[in-house]
Amino acid sequence: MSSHTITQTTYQQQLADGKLMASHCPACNASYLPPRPMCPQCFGAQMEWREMPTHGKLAAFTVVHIAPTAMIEAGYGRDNPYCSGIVELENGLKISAQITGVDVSQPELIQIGSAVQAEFLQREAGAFLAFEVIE
Amino acid sequence: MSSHTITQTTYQQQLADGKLMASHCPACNASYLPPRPMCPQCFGAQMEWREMPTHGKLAAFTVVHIAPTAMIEAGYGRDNPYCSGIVELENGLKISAQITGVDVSQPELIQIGSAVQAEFLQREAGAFLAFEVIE
Amino acid sequence: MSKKKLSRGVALVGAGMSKFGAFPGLATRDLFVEAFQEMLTTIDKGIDPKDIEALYIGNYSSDLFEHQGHTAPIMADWTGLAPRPATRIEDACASSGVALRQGIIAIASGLYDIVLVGGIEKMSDLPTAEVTDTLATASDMLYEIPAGFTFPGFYAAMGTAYMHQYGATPESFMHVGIKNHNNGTLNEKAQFGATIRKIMDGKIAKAEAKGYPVPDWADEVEFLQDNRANPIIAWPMRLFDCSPISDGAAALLLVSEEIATQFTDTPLYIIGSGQASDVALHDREVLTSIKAARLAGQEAYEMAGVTPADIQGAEAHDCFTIAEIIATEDLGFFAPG
Amino acid sequence: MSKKKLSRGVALVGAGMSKFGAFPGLATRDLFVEAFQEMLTTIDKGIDPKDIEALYIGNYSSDLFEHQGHTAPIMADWTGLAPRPATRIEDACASSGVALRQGIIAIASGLYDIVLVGGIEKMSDLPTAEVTDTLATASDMLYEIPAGFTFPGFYAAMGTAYMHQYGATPESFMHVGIKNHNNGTLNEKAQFGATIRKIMDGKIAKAEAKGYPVPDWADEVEFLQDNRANPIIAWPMRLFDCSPISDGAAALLLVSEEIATQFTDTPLYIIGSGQASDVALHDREVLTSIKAARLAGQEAYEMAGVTPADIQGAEAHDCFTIAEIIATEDLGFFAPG
Ligand SMILES: [Zn+2]
Ligand SMILES: [Zn+2]
Repeated sequence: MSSHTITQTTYQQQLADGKLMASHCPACNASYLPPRPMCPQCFGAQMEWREMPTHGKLAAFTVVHIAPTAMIEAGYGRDNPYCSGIVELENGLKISAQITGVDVSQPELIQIGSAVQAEFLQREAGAFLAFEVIE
Repeated sequence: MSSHTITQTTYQQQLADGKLMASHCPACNASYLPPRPMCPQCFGAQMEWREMPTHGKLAAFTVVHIAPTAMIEAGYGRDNPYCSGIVELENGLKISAQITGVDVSQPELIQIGSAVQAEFLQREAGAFLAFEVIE
Repeated sequence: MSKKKLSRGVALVGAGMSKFGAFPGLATRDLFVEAFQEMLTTIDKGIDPKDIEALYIGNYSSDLFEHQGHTAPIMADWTGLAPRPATRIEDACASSGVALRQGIIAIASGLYDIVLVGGIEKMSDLPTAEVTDTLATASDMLYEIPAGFTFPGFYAAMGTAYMHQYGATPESFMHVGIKNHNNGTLNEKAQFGATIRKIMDGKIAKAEAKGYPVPDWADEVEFLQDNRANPIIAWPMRLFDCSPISDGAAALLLVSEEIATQFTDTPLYIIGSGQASDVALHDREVLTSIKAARLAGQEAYEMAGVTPADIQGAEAHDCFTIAEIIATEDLGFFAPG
Repeated sequence: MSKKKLSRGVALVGAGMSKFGAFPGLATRDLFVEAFQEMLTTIDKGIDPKDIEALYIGNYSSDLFEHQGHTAPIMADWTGLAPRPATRIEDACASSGVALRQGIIAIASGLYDIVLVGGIEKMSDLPTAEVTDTLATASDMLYEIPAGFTFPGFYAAMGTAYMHQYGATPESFMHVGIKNHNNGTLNEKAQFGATIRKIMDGKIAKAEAKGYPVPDWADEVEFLQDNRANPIIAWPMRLFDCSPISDGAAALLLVSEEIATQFTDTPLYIIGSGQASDVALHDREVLTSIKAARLAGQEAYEMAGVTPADIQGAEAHDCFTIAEIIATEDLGFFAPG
């Protein structure tokens, strides 16, 4: 049936190439991020890749002190907390990502609505999507 | 409610002391191995510990070549297979255990019904119940 | 969708619970036996447990917490109920709630008249980082976890969105924790069983006894604002905003309406039930409300023919303080904000 | 126990399946979408997927295989069905079979008319030792695993008991594998799709092409007796006695009897279903038969009003060759032995 062209594996490779890609249903003219192989509106599976804008604004965030193993291995944790958040892109799609360019010691100063710009973090474990607060 | 006197933790300590202990329901005069905190016949929770006989016979077995991580850590595996089996004690209760005293390179010669005797293997990971084929 | 209706009525006639806490040396099955035994004592006219026809067991992750899968048949065996059909339901934090719903559905289907519903979790054997990892498996490992989110982190993010939208502060959340710890003192099975005030006074007394500098917290809120007394887990969620790592079990007995009075003169009839699922947080239209909770509440209210105003008592999910705030709004007890 | 009966009839009107195999780079959700898409094409008169009211997803251990829990809502989301209620059923190898049963029960209860049932597993991402560990969590971690048992090991032990009791030999089991690989060639979605003879001839051809010593297997049995061609996993179970490590998904559409002909003129009515649980192998009275299978079969036969002699086709669980032999006996198709 499906040829499995829209997968997380491919998405991940695209992140490594510095591209944030969504899947797009030509029938509905709707894009989906994270990319999904089937359109939830028309149930069609003829999805195409489409590059996303790299600018957006911060919609929600947290500063994580008690970190999961993967982030501890990346150098974070109780003594080096980090910010994760949800970004709304210029086209309205939202995505989870690490948030950089903020003072994690003063979380009360981090502003929802701040302008952000995509960056692609290259770690030993692979490429990770992040957004930097730019204002 | 329950005072949790019959647990695997205690059973395990008893194995380390070289004792195979079951739980016994005084109301039904029935013993259960592995030990269980509640009698499945009368649903009572007044169970007592009772020491089991150390002799029995082999009821079923296998020689494991593709081992789980814990047994690989104990030195077993494809190049050093081991025998696991089910032993029926003299009182009719059955229990899973490693089986020693057999030639794992000739599994077709291992006999169901063979007489076995309990031994208590002390490994880095703790005490383990085993039975040695003695005839 | 038309109004949903069950083919026949279902009643709750027994309930038991283990103590909740961190119990090294006890396995899930031990806690479930404790809950089951207590449940048996709560059935006014008694029951022969052999009459129980099936088990539905809610459990989130015995796989990762205890490295034990195939969990339901072990619970059946340990409560003397094997070879009854035993089904495990996994729906993250909602596992046991959904198990209750499946028990109701199973009786309504006509297949069974007497069903045991269990809820079990044994979390405390793992170190904190691995518990954090395990809880995170309830989110999307492919698209959410790479962002660094933890389970407290998701609710914390809903918290910042809520603060932004409604002007709430971290202190707003602290008051929920203070209230819930007060409630906990009324339940002898609660993990802490102490008010925040008592925990605070205990720390002051300990500092005095040991000759350490005595903290000068004016009240509970100042205590909860102190990073050392109440460390940040995922800002704005601090330690006392988060439900603890707990071991515990619960057991309920459901029977068909026709036979309910054989067990008690005062059965609790199930008049409504609802269930819905939701998507990853970033895919939700609003971040300050949980659509699945709104829909499930609505389904239950419609089935029961009641409105939120008719409800006199509710146990809402309060894994985090912000979760309770949002849940009580989604269930219609309070307006958003 | 009186004869069990469902409050209303249920019919199967659609079925789809992904290809089965080892698919690096694909996640469970990708395979389930593949199965779901095919299922939609099998409904003769079509369906608007938005009419599906609930999902029951059978899955054994996405927790350990993919480090992903809370699996059912992801399947709902990825098939466009969120916020429909999505429930994951875990019952080890029987997870998807039990999910089917819960789907039947849910429609019989009157709560839903149209239910999607899924079966999903993605095993191939882990190395073999960790797959072995994960499968072993279906047994008792406290009392069976310390004995060194693996999942193939349990069935192998039933195999030695069976050999002892009935005089079977390892070769008896090999003939089951030969038959099943023959059957596999008839299914384009099968993982191997090759007879044992073809696999054997392929190895001979490869040896010839490379100039290696050419094996002198006289027939398939000699091939299967060769430790190098067919290594022992847990004696007497060898590689070709064991089901492979597979990724795959299946999707079924169940509807209430009343509306079945809206979807097809030839619905398959569900006339019987059974479920039972069993205890640890060492606690079973006999080691050459599975009581849960006997009881579940009996329940299904009684509900349907048929006997084993009426059955013309069956898909029995054949995780291991000995498992199929025992299952066909427990279901009454053959006398023990
Ligand atoms: Zn579309
Ligand atoms: Zn008793």
